[in-house]
Amino acid sequence: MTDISGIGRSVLETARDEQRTALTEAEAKGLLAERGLSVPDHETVDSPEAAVEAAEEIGYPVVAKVSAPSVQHKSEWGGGVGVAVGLENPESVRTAAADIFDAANGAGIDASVLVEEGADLEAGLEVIVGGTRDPSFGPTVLVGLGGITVEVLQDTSHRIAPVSTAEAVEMTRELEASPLFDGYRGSPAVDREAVAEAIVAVGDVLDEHESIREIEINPLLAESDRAVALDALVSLDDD
Amino acid sequence: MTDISGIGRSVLETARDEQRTALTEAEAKGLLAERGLSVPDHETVDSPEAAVEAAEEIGYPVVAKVSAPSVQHKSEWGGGVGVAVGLENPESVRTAAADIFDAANGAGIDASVLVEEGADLEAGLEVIVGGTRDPSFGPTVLVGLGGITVEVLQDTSHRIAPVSTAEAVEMTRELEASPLFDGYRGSPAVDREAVAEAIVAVGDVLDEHESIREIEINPLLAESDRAVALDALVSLDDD
Amino acid sequence: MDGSGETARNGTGGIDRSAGRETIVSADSRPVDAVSADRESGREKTFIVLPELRTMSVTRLFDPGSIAVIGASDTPGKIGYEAMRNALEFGGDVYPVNPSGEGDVFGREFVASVTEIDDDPDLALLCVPAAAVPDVIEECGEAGVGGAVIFAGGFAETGGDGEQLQERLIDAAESSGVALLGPNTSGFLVPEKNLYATFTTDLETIPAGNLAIVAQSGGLSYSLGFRAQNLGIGVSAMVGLGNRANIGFKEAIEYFDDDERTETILLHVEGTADARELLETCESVDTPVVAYHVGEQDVGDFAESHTGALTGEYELYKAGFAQYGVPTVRSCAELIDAGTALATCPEPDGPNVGVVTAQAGPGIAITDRLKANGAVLPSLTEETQDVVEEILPGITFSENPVDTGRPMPEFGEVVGAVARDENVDVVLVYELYEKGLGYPVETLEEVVEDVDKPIVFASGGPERVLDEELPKLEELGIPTYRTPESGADAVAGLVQYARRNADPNVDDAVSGVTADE
Amino acid sequence: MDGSGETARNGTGGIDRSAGRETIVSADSRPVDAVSADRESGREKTFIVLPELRTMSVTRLFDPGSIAVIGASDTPGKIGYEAMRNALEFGGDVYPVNPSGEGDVFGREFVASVTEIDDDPDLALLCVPAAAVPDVIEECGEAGVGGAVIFAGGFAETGGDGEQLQERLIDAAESSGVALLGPNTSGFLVPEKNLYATFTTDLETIPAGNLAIVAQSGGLSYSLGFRAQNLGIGVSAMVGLGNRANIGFKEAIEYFDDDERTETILLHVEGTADARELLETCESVDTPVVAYHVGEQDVGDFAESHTGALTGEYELYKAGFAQYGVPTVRSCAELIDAGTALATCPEPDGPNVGVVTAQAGPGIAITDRLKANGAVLPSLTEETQDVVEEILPGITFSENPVDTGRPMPEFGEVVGAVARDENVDVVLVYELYEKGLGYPVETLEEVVEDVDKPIVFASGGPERVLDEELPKLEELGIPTYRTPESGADAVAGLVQYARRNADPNVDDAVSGVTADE
Repeated sequence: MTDISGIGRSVLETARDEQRTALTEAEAKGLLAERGLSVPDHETVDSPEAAVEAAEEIGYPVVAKVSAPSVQHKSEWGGGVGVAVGLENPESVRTAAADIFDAANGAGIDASVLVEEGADLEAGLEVIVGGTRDPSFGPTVLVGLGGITVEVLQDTSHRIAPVSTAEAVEMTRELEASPLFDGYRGSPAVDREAVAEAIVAVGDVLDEHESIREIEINPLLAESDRAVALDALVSLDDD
Repeated sequence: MTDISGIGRSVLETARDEQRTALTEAEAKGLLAERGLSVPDHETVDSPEAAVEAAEEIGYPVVAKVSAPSVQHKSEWGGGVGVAVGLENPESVRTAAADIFDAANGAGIDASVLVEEGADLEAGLEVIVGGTRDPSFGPTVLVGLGGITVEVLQDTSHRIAPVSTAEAVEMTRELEASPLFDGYRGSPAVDREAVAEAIVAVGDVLDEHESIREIEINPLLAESDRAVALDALVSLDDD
Repeated sequence: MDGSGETARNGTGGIDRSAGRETIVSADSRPVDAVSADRESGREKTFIVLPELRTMSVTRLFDPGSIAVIGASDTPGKIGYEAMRNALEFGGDVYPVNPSGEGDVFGREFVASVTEIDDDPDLALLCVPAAAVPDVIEECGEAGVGGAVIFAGGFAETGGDGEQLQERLIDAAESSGVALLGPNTSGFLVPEKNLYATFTTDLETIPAGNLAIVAQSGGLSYSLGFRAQNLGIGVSAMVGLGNRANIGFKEAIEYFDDDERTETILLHVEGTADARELLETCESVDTPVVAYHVGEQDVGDFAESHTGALTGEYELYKAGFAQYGVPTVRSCAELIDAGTALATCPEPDGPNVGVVTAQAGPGIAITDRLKANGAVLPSLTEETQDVVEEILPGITFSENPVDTGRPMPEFGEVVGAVARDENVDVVLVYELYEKGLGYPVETLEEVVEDVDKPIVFASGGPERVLDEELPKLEELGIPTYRTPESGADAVAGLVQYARRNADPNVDDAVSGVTADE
Repeated sequence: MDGSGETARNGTGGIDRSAGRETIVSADSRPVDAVSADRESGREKTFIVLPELRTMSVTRLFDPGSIAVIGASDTPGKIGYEAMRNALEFGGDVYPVNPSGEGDVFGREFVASVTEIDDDPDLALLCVPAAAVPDVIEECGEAGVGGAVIFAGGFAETGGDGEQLQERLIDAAESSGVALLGPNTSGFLVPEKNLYATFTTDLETIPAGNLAIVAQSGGLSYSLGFRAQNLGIGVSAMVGLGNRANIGFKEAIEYFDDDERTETILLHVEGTADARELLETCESVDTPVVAYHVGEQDVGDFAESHTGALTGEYELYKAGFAQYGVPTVRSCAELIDAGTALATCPEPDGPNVGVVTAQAGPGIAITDRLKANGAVLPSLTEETQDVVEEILPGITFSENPVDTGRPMPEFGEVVGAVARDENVDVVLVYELYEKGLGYPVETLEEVVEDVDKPIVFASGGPERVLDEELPKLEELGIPTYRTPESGADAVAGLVQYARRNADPNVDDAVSGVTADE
């Protein structure tokens, strides 16, 4: 039920025509899903009722997030109503969606709600995969683990893009935290190659679309047999 | 309500007389509490009823742990009944204690139950403070953060003991993860000096008692105004 | 040099910068616009001159038949005097150019303008103030000059007016088809041709050899050149690129890749707006390149005022060089050490090092350092162990490293056994010099004829003895080093080269950024 | 040497080991027992000889008036011949001892036994097989020998029987009061006295100086000694400790602390069972100590077979040296470089480095490396900036580093201004040599008279010129270096020393393990 129709080049053209500096999360995920990345089932809706319908189709629990080109830091937006996780039933979906629409009205912006399959973070390893267009090196990619290993310990691995899958696997092995991919304290090993494929995809997309300035998948949830992009941000050149 | 009476040298003598290779957790915490470390309120009891009484005195929630010189890996012991956390009422305390006594009987060992004030791990930063008697360097101390930063990323700082408080503070600053002590993502800063005092105490105890081979406080919960030794292990020379 | 991207390097001045040092993806915008815009405009401009003509200009610059010294002077100490004096070492024609020059200098008659020379000088050395440079370059174009070295500073590296002046200079060079080295450079030299296109002194002491030094900084090119000289190592050329208004890393590397005297290119990089082009060039050439990238720490404003370049992004340079097959080092000394090994030895097949030492302590230091640099010390085959034990019954340590305990007549045979071991890709030997025993030159001569693997020899002894004895090994194609660790660093360069250029279809072909650092 | 703990080093043989490399506290038991037990028994044994007598024995060993060469031989190439030849360089009496020796060797008559010498030889060089050593030591005791150097290997480093033999040796030394250097050592030398208590050759080339090399490995002591020689740097002594059956790090460091020729002690450590004693000794002596600890990587069995020592625990050595005030380096070259700076310069007051460079590129490389090594580059006072700007109007970079852009007559004055700056504790200068300008020797002579701070000078130029010109700076107490990075490494040693020995009551007095590495 991923709405991946009509994306890719046209999504970028649309965004440029609208002078936007970023894709919406659904657009960003669509762009990555086109490259074979797993993304949670999701639907973008325009009313609390449609949100409930979408949730029923997707199956509980779901997540509801504000969807608007102008909102990039969803969880901080609207006094914290921008992202609601672990919604287990129709009422909670309806309330969460209504809160988002109310906050959007209050802020005077035109927003939709993204209803998305809930994920069990405990079932995997949170990874950050990113890519940025460096003024000197051109497209580059990075990988790191979510949380403090990236943000405080700066345990990241970098490459000039595009990269091969073998090279992307090697990137994950360069991380100090690499042993975590092989299972830690009894947690199962995660699919290192699926993480590598995500790195490859980010590098390829950056390489092919000069209008994209930056891509960040954070988190990419690495599970035992796949890696799912739970959130994705695609920033565009603002010229 | 910490049972710190009659410990120190005599506790070590007793353990040696009994040809034990480690102190019990209560003995270990007593040894550290004597040096000014904060430890949770605790009591060692010999029946489920006494456990409930102790819990009532300490106040809920409490933790119940097996206490026996022969059991060092408490959480793995007895099929997982060795440690019960978050006990909120008399019934759960009674059940947890009874399970421990049953398992001890089944294993044919003489065990007590340590009932201890529950701690809110979210309220602080889990730190590991340790000390070991190196054959070449003599007493040494180390500090690291709990979890993967120590175990996978091996982010530790070492010193030859004894150390001053200033030196112990410097040890915490040498950690790559040091910024976490100053607060991370909105969590409050923790008491770096209290962590340092714990390092000093571990070094001093090792330095003064030649019969101690190793000390580990894991975790030491660093909070905004103190650091509490939630678990402590003191291993003895086995000669 | 192809026609694209060249003015991008410093096209509108001061755009030779890199972004900040974030190590995680941030949402902050980065200063990409100016560079992109410039790159575009640069592409258009360079359309004027065809690539083959540009390549020819670069060749005329680095391999001239005649030199014009513009701003030549008969006053000792002036750049125009020193450059004239240096140029005259060269066998070809040298023309002093100065409109106010009277009579002659060093016996050559002054010419008033480069356009009045009865020749198309291949190379012009511009000893004129910055402000005059663009006009002089136009005159050079009229005069049919191939390339010009611009010593003057005061261009993009100073910002403001200097950036505009550099723009004017680039326009002048583009329209006149003159290749530029600099501005803000100390020039270049080619010892084998006695070609000293520079104003500094004592350069004739630097011997001819097979290392080409290509440095972003002219000053650092001299640090490297004299370090080589101090070690008795020669260079095929030594170039300071300066502001890279026109000839940049790509053009210089490609030129020296084609240079038959050059066996290895030593690269010094502070930062460039065309880092990807640099990496791709390093990968595309056949000649091994070793890189010294300065900029682990944030050196900030100091670098900015140097050659119009902010020091680049350390993480990307480190990852990029590994990815594109370039061994990296962390000092001038290591650059010469690793470069000499790459230039001298057969290409290594892999990262497996066999260590043979006559003294345990240095052997331990070598082993420690090799492992820290990602080398693998494989087990030796039983065959090798048998040979070693035959030579050294009851040896203290007959695995890898092989420790003979002391210099001995059979030392060379032990080295040979390890060199012939199929598990070993590179051999590193340490032996203190022992009078009366000498080095195992004859045995090793057989070994190098027999085995196509790098053999590196580190030793210690009195300077005069080493100066006399080590060249005997060097003549066999065995590079020599004078501390345990410098030998290990040289081998680390070989190991990096092997790893980073391994056939991707072979199992252990990893780029090895982590393992190598 | 005090009476405690000495046999603990290798008392029962083979106990000179360190535990594994766990970096977190584990519940595993560690091999502490043998060492502890041994330490105890060692303490009892050493009761036999009073501390002051032991100190005297060590002094007689390192500063002898007479030497007995036991196992002296007239066959060139034999250790007993080479040791005899070396010993004869020395001005005192030398006695060849050999029961089967007939006639004389080098004009000295053979003596059948050390006990038959009409003298109490201060030093005996034992050129006899391992098995004979304990008995010979007993004879030395009878003969009143002060100390003995034991060249033979085959003791604790080989395990098994060798360990027992070393036990017997220690017992013999204890009961006879003879101080031992070794076994398994190449000995020692004191160039100023022409004292070469060793069997190796070419040692007379190593000049006298003020660095004492104290190396765990005899082989590495030669690597260091010849490295110094190659740089024209002299040593006060060079010692290989070998198995340290008796004289260990403590005794050697304390001896050279009292040695008036020694200004800095260069330490090489692979691993010792008495690491704490080593650290405490380093802290207690007045003479600066710089340490090169080998063992970052696991070199495993190879080290075990060397001197009975497993390579120690890297983390603890690193932290321990920092904690006890000892700067650390990572190579032989760095050990000499940092040691020379410490031995030559006034003691630095802090980690603040003022950099003055005549060329930007090397200045950037220096700055990068200094920062990576924990140096602070403070802002200069306005007063200094005014002075600099007066000398260099429109200078490209007038902050710290100060870049003059080129060598110039006023260069020394710029250095002086920075040296006088109250924010600066250490000055590092880089200037390529320029003929006709030379180094600013006269100006710097005034500066060093005026300012009690370390000034370190790095340069580049032709070897012959540097050999001639740099000593003029060295005579002023300014150590000189020949690459940008080696100058920076030397200053890093000074910065580490300042930081690690800072007054703990001063604000920025941190031990700086992280910042320094």
